[in-house]
Amino acid sequence: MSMREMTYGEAVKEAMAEEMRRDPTVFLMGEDVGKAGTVFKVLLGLHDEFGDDRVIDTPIAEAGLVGLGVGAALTGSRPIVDIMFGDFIALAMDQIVNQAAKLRYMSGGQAIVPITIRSTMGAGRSSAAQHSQSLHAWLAHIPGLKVAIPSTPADAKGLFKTAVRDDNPVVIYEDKMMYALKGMVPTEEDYTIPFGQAHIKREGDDVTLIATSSMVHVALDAADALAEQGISAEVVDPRTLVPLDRETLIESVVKTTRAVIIDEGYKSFGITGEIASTVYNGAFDYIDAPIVRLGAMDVPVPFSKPLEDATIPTPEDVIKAVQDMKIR
Amino acid sequence: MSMREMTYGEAVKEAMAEEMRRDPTVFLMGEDVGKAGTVFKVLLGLHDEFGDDRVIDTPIAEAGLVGLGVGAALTGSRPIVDIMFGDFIALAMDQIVNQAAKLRYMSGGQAIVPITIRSTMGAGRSSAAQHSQSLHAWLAHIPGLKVAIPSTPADAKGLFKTAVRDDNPVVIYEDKMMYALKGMVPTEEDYTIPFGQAHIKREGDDVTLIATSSMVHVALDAADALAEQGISAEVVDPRTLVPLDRETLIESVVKTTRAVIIDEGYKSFGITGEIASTVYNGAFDYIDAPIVRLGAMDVPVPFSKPLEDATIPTPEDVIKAVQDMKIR
Amino acid sequence: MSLSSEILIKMYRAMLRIRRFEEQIWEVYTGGLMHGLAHLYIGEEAVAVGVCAALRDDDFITSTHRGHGHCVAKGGNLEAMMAEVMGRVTGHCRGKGGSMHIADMSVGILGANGIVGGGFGIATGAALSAQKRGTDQVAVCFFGDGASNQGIFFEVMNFAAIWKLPVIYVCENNHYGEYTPTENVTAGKSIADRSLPFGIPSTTVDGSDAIAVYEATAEAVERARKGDGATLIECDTYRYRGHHVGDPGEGYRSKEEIESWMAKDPIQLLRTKILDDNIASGAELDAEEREVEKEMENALEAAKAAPYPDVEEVNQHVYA
Amino acid sequence: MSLSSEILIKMYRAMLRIRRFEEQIWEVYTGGLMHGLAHLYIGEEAVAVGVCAALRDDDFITSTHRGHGHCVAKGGNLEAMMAEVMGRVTGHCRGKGGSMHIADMSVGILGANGIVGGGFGIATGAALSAQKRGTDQVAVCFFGDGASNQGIFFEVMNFAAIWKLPVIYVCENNHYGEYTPTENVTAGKSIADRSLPFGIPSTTVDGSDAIAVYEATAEAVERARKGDGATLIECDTYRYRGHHVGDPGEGYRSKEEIESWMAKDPIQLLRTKILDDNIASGAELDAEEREVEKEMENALEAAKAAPYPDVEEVNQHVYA
Ligand SMILES: Cc1ncc(C[n+]2csc(CCOP(=O)(O)OP(=O)(O)O)c2C)c(N)n1
Ligand SMILES: Cc1ncc(C[n+]2csc(CCOP(=O)(O)OP(=O)(O)O)c2C)c(N)n1
Ligand SMILES: [Mg+2]
Ligand SMILES: [Mg+2]
Repeated sequence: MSMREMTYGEAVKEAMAEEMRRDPTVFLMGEDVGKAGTVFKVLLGLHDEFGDDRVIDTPIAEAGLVGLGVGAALTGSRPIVDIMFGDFIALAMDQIVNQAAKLRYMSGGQAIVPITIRSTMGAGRSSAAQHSQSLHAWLAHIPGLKVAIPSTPADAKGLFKTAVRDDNPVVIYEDKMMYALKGMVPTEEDYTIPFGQAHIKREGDDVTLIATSSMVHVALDAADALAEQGISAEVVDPRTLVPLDRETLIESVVKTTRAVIIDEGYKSFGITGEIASTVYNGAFDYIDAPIVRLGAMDVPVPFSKPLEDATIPTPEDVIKAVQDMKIR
Repeated sequence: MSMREMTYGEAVKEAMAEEMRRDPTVFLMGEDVGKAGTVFKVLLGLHDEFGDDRVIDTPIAEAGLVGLGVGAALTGSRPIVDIMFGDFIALAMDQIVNQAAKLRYMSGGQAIVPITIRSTMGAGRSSAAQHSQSLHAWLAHIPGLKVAIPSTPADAKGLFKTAVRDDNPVVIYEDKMMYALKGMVPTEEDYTIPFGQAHIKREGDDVTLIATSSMVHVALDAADALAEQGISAEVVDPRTLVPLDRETLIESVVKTTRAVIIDEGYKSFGITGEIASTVYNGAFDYIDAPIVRLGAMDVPVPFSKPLEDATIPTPEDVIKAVQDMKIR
Repeated sequence: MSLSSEILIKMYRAMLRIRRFEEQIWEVYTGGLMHGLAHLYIGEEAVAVGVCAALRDDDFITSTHRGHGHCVAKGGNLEAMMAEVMGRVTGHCRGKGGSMHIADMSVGILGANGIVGGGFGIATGAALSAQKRGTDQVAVCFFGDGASNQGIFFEVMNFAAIWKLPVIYVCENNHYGEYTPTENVTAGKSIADRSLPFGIPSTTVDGSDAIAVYEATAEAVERARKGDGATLIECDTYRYRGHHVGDPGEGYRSKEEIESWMAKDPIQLLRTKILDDNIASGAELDAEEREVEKEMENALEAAKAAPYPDVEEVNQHVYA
Repeated sequence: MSLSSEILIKMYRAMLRIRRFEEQIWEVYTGGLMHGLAHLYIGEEAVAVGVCAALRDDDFITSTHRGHGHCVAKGGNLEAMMAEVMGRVTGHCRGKGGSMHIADMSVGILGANGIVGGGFGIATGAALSAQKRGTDQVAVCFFGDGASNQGIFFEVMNFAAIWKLPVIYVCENNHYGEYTPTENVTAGKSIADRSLPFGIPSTTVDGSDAIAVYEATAEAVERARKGDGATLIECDTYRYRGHHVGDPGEGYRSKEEIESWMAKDPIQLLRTKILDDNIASGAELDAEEREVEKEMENALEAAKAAPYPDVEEVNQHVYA
């Protein structure tokens, strides 16, 4: 497989460009996605190639924006809709949940709704409570939607391409802290990653660290440090929440007998509860220590840097959780 | 304590009327809450007593409606906002999550936002996919909100009164299938139920059934049947999801060593995962069998009755789950 | 615009089909043959029929919770509709949608909708898709006076205006949203005015007059197909029955008001017009009526005989 | 309306305070003293100041992501503001909100808002609360041209109209939403038109002219206090700087355009007026300027010296 180093942001852009070249019914719309290339600047150049007709600046009206995407998807187009900050999905929940997710089922299978909604997640930029949330748990809860949450440039590209080709509504979350992250990415045009396949980012025997999005890197950093202490940690990234590859998560814990789950959504009633109870049940006879769940602290994300930093799981938190398991 | 038999619907209305009499800053607004007394007719009579100024019919505009409630709550009023079907909360998520829940924190404690949002949940009325959802997991995930989910007339009254008196935004879910359910309700004016206190609806020794809202009655029915088979089931109702009385849930399972969790939200990424993993961790050394989670099937709620019925947990499902634990 | 007699007869027949279908629903409901809710369109038939008569088969419509009329008018099948309302597997949506979600995508019916205002985004997006795919299809969004207070209505009008989308917003102002009179909750002199700030032209028509509705729509369709963008049409109309089949529709509406509307019944109006203009005889129209009656009977029998969907399909069609 | 010299001087001083505060933010940002974003108001001062000069202390405002100007104009404290922007515990919000959420409830500032259009519901609800509590308080909602495309804007205007709420919607049309020119995404001839379908009167004023803004607001305030309901005021204005402190503000805006706006600088305009009308001398105005400069220096020093909040308070103020 031929590979090229690129950033997470570049990988997303390349996925989008390739899919738009391949399929003329694909177009992108969102606030400032055109010449500006989004506020994160990650799509700079896309508008140059595809022009106003396919890379479309929109009014600030998230509900209408997604609504138009749903209608377009229902009638022969494959829109990509950009919601700048994941927090703003709150404005479009009705369109996503009551319309996009249900139209196929309610119509008894007549409809397909191939819309891709891309948005961002993650704190760490001192953007305060309305620009820092990771609300993927909401959408993972809704049947009819698929939810992808890539952690590396290669995954971002492969999952994004799969999302665009999928006949179902897909929400894909990019952590805005990772746009500059570099990695090797397959260059062939049909590089896609099937949904529902967790990926083992690092193999290990003593404990499983199940992590999503940028928390995968927190887990990998922790695994490095733990290795120095003689503890071998396996890092598993579900990559998609819906469908969720429950088997791989369970198998890993059956092997290691211990797990820490790390996600940047609010801890309570977030995805770590689902994953923990899935693993508990699937590996019931093997679990040696209480599963630790790490998530964003249950507070609105504070602006002030020292406070904000305290709300996000760190490698140290992971290391401590593992040490408390008294493996050796 | 003097008691009176009344329906769940009457209990809600009485709570509201008492609080409006007690505090002139309380008012109610929503679609068709006035003369019509809501589409469920549960508030008939309230408008007669309090008139147009305090029981207010509104336009169909859920985002604006909640938004006005938030602004009013921030400036000296204590609004109750009625969102007819819980599914429609999707239209007001930004107001609830990005505004109501965060204003106190973002202002460093300057603000209070004493708004009560009442809405409905529950399938079973052949109302199809957009009028049957139980989406309480979304709001339980958001710090800054409190979430109550009463299962009996007495709880409905006591929790509703607490909600109105609470200085924080509270979302309270009424299962529309329970409005006609009867029960004894304390009549004294200051009957309130503190948030964060689970209630043991039935004591038992062999297995804990943790259930919410109408599923409490499913659990109680199952407990009756299990009793005949010589299995003693304890039924515990958390009553509020935020704050969640984790201790009581854990204690019960420490005692019984087994648990089934029953909730009408979609099963995946719903509240049962949070509760299960909480109980697993809290009762780690005591659990004798995998915890069973029962929720609404992960499909948009179908219209056709036989299909719809298949999506909601039943007493038989609970009984089967317990039998599979091979207690005797 | 002078309408061909063919179209007039077609419209008459369509209105009858709606009326009979809905009367039948009332009976099916009170007879315990259906579950859930159904919102009746009786009295408003001229709107759906006038609009859809001006559309092509490949044009799109989005409908509302009060959707049977739109579905019939755009070419839905009575048998599949009745079966759907009764939750049978032979329904348009295999019984999974029911009255509030009736859809027949094969004739451009993108679905009734349980969310008030749920069609705004979909219809406008369908228009965007038509534009992007380079067809000259048009999308019509039916919505109520109540829905006109939902913010997304204004959002989509803004989109439609800046991109000149081929979409037509048809407001069915029946003067109530559930039990609340429109004027209590709806500011301004008319709903038609609401598109003006966006530079979208609008018009108000007598929603009991199918021909007037047809003509206003035909003009809007022409604009849309030419690439001149959206139009808003407000139709003045009335539902004879309650908000849904369980609501008697009285108490909050005076007898006089109801009767004054029934006095200008849309079906009678068109019948009179057809007779006055000698387009068809009374006998011919009565024959139409009998045919519709027969069609309805067959549809009902077939629906009653049809099975419920297998419980095994409960988790099919969640994903493609 | 002839304005007292006291008010004119007060407005001049307020504009200077905003300008200096924001220039200081630029330096604080580029000097690495603050984290996150800040959206600068430089060039738009006459709007916040003209509006707030017509309000009482107990009136309410809601602000936007570009909120420093509103906060200063309504009575926010420069030291507490600067500390807030720098995330210090002495900030108005103990550092928990930052630039995008600055609020001082003690003087009716209900908060800047990170959601475009986030103030619509809050301001209209504050007006509802004033009406219900029987006070004659008024609420002002500042919002941008971009925000005027959010559906909730129309929803709340409908509420305000049917209930005659004492609310004033002040649109700061600075001709861009981030990097997108307003006319690309905003249909119609003017944003001011958007209230007309609801029967809410509107007016457009030169947003560089503090006196014009004041006068339009004073009229709207009078209407509101009398119980005659809402008003929409569209202010034509411009931000000199980029969308936020990290954006140079060029590329998507021409040099000529920027310069043409700077040529009619709101502070200079008011200064000229004050001098021309002999309300104060140049020396007196210069003295004002020096005082503001001093105030600003003190505020900055105090903010720099202030500590960050204790990590222990991270989970305080989630609930009351
Ligand atoms: C978002 C949303 N809010 C509220 C409702 C409940 N509801 C169903 S129909 C209706 C009235 C709709 O009025 P209108 O748009 O005038 O249509 P009509 O019923 O008069 O045809 C309401 C409030 C809903 N289905 N969806
Ligand atoms: C709901 C929402 N959508 C998008 C954004 C991102 N955003 C921040 S400011 C802005 C532009 C706002 O334009 P305008 O209302 O004209 O205000 P201005 O910045 O020009 O003062 C956008 C799109 C946001 N903060 N909130
Ligand atoms: Mg109506
Ligand atoms: Mg602007």
